[in-house]
Amino acid sequence: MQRIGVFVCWCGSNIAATVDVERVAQVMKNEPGVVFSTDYQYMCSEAGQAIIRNAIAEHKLTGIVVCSCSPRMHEATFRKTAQRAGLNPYMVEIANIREQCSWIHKDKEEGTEKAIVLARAALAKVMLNAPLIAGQSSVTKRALVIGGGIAGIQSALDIADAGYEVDIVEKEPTIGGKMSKLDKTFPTLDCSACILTPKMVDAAQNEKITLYTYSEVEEVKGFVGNFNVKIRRKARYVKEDVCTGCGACMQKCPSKKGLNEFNLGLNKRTAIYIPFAQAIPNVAVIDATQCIKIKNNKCGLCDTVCAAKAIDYNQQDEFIEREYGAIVMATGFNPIKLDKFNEYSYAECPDVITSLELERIMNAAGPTGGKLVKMSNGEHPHDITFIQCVGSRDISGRGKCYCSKICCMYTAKHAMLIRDKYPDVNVHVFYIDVRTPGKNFDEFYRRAVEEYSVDYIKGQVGKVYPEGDHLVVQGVDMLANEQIIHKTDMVVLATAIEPDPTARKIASMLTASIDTNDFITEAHPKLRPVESPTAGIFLSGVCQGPKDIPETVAQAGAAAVKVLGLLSKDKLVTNPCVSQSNELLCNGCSMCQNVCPYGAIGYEDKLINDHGIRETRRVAVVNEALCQGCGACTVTCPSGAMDLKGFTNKQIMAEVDAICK
Amino acid sequence: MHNNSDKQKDQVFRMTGVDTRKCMKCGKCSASCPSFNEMQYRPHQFVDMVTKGRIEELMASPSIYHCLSCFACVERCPRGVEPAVVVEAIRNLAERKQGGTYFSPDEVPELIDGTVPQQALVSAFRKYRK
Amino acid sequence: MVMTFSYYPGCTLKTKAKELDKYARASAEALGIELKELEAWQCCGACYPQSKDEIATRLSSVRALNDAAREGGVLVTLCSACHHVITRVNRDMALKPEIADKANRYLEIDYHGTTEVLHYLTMLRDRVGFDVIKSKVVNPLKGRKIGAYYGCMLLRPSKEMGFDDPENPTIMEDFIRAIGATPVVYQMRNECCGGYVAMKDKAQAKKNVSRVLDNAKNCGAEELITACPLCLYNLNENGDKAMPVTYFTELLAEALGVKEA
Amino acid sequence: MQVEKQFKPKIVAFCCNWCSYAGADLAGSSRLSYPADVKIIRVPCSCRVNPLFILRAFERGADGVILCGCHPGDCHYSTGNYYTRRRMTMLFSMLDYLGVEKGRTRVEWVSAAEGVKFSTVMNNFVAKIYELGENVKLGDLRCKK
Repeated sequence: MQRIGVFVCWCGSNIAATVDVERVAQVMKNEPGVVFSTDYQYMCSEAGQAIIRNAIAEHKLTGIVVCSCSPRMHEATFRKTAQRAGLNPYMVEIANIREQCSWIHKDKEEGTEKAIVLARAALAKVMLNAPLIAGQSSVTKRALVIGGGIAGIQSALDIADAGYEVDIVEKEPTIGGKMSKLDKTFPTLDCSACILTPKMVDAAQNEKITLYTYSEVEEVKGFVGNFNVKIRRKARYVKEDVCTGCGACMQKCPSKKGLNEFNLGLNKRTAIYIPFAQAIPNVAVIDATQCIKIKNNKCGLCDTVCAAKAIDYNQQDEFIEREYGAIVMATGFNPIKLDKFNEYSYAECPDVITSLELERIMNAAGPTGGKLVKMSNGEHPHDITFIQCVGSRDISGRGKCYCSKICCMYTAKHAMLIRDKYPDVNVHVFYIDVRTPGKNFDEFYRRAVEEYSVDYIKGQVGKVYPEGDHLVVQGVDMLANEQIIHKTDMVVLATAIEPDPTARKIASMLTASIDTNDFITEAHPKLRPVESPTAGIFLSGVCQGPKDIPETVAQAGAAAVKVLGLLSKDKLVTNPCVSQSNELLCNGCSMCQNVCPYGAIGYEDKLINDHGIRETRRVAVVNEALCQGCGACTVTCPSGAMDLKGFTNKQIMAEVDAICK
Repeated sequence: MHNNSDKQKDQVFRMTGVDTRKCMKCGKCSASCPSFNEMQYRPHQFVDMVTKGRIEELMASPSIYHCLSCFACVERCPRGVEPAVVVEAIRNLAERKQGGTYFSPDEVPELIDGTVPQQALVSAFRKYRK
Repeated sequence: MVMTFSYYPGCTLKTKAKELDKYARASAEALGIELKELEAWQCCGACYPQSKDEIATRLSSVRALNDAAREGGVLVTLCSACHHVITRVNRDMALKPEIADKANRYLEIDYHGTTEVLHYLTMLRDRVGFDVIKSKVVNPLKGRKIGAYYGCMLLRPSKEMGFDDPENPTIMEDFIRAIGATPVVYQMRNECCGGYVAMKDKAQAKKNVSRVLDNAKNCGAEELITACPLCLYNLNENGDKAMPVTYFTELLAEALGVKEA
Repeated sequence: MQVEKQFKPKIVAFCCNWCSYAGADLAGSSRLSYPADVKIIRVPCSCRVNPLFILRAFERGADGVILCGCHPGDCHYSTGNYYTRRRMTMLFSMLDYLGVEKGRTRVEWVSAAEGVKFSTVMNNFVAKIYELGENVKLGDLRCKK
């Protein structure tokens, strides 16, 4: 006979304001099976936990129900409490009377009644709980970082610094990501390359770090501590370990029509190329769509000039498979495509550019050698107009519903840099709101206005169109309540950012949750911001949500710490809530095996004693190390032999009954 | 009075299905409007005044007859607020009131110049009277 | 093979815009299309009633759509205003039950937006193909620099009209290319000419018209084409008359050699 | 005199632990209300929900059952919600045949980030149940008071 204790938490006024906690405790006291019931202000506090521990000892409780916040919040806490008092941790059930009751209802009577029903359902379940013993699994002491931008580099460096092996997979031919394309960084205006390239070199030289550039994650199997990852190393047509990065091939290559990705297509590059001077690894790559040798089997000049004999036109994609204990997602972002925003004439007018393109134009290593010129004719502009929120905060279906966060600051940066370097250029900024939360951020924006006389106009732009050799901006000044028809030379669009398209693909391989905007969901928005709800997956940088460089670096470090916490363990406790086959009922039909996503079910011929009849039968056997406890097999099983520990058929039925009573 | 303005707000919402509170006051509607300078209340003000229940003022304003229903604001609004639809609803409210006719058949003979297409007359009648 | 579509000319095409209609029919015939004029169609009302509680003003469009549904299910329109009104009412009938129920009950029919509404231009593009038109041109309009004037009603709201890119449309330019002329792209081609106020507020109409015409001229257009009788009237009446404006069907007939037929 | 009791529906919501239960939590922490008639049962995955649980709910007097899982393609266990979708399509049409109207059963995909959607779905579902009234089919009379 079970002896159950019920503990009702007030959560200060969070629960107590809309649920009569004392009444819940009173009602539960009279439920069959309950031998102790109480309420307390903060059950998760040390004092609250002491109440639980004492009650377990004093009343010889065999199970407990805690009526409190979501089990996603404190189930682990109360399981530990029970364990400390000598109770099996799986004899704990949580009735969620905060998130799913007190916070959504206003009427106290209604809230109290619902809380009682939820408590009864939890009680019905715990009455059928059985003690479970968690297994153990090993931990591969190696981490994988997906994405080699500043987020990935920082996470990898921090993990390697602590002495663990870490691999970076980067889909581009070089690491460095978006930050390597930036000219200066806000709010200090230090040069982006000057602070990033040393980190890139560190990553390359660190003996604990292996770089897989021009590579993509192809397949992920396994689970926390034991991921098995297949990586595709795309053919570079250049032997990475032989190439010296001398660049002779680039000088001779006659195919010069490829768009220079590093400069966002603002200029051309050769078919064989090194993305930029500080690329890591400093190794050439051949664009097979442009290479004359690969396309037509003519040319072959690069092979002739390569002293190191690094060219290999027949190189094929290679696959490697590795084991990892933890995976960091650092897949980053891209500016959105502007094909739905033709009112800005971005596609037709070369002088309408995105902010990221302006970074390249301002950069000394960029397509114009750092000279600010109109891309249409190479002339010096006299008037530049910035338009903020292009595609951000847009729920019309054309853009993104969220604020891209970084645009206000980089626009202020651009405006300031231009006014500083070219005082003859007038700069106007159309804004909806200027959002500058961050250390020294608002001061920075005010400097743009007060020191550099940047003209900030509250309002949006309806249309941009060419007229003669300049552009016309038709906008509104909402403070003056005037429509503005403004002639300008260049228009810069602060384009919304979105997660890299690979994020969704990789997230589904990792079974990490992803939100409707394709940002990876964190385990808890405040308390577990760098972890995915899927164990062993950690989040770094913009893949989790828009953020600037300092925030990205901070999050990358935090993700690394979480990885280290995992890798430093020798054994991981596994989830004991796994499937179990009743050999007496199993008829060996294999249906469960077919639906199992983890290949956790096998078959054995076993000698079965079925009510005195002894015979050898083919029965299902669950590999508890592989089973993740989804329960697909339990529903598929035609004979009802499969059940899921911790969520058994009887337990769930008992909950249903309690709710419908 | 307050009650009446709430009623009118509800009425506008029923006619348009537009939740004007979605507006984030970016001004893109007014930036796009070809009739901006002809209007006493500009498209963004229409949206704001509907949210505040100042519908009588809008109904009394000649601005309601200056909207060209060209849908530039509807097309470009990042919040799906559809200012042109709001303007038309207010014009409808004004026209449905007794004496709210803006265009009467008496005016027609004077305006016909031999080239006026039927369409112009039909649309003027549709737009400006009930 | 002859394609047959139901055809809705609209009020103005029977009177002031006879050319738009006449040349459209002649060209269609030359392209192997039979346009079957709906029997007993009524004027669409020329403006789409945006308020959801306006039912009566939608009924004539619903009638036409319902008739077309019974005769092959495709309705070709020509006038921009008709196309705008009929397309949007059709969507209302498919997607807004509160409107569809009332309209159906009033007309004692059961119509739910199943008719496909094609503009003459989309018919040329999607059903005939501009390359086919090009091959049938006997009198290419070589050397003529033509600006397309889309106006507002064909394009917007793009989510409902689904006609072309609302900010950078190309269908008329492709059409101009198909008949052998040179399209002139100018940015004001999708801005409103102010047709609705052409009667009551000449000053505003004139301002809008000159904005369009100036921009077209500056970009090198020597003539304009349009699909809208109201735009044509307004551009001519309230413009400086220096820029010839014609219906696109007239040029099509000319290129196909059926203008004089 | 006996006062006629106001209809208070009993509604069981099965929510998968990874998406929909978290979505329900988010609805809670965002204070997005929905009727108290909805009671949530947590399951690891929507594919854990045996059709028998739903039959049991109706047998015991439930007026509506809703099943929430991760969006197709986003299942924490890769494919669980696909099984759910297929199983429930079959079950719901059978229930409809037995007289339990289609409106009383529903499958919805709610991600962990969709607190708003969770609340909207629940409000709509409960409104539908109020419209349909008390469920009289499949109920086990022995279970009624």
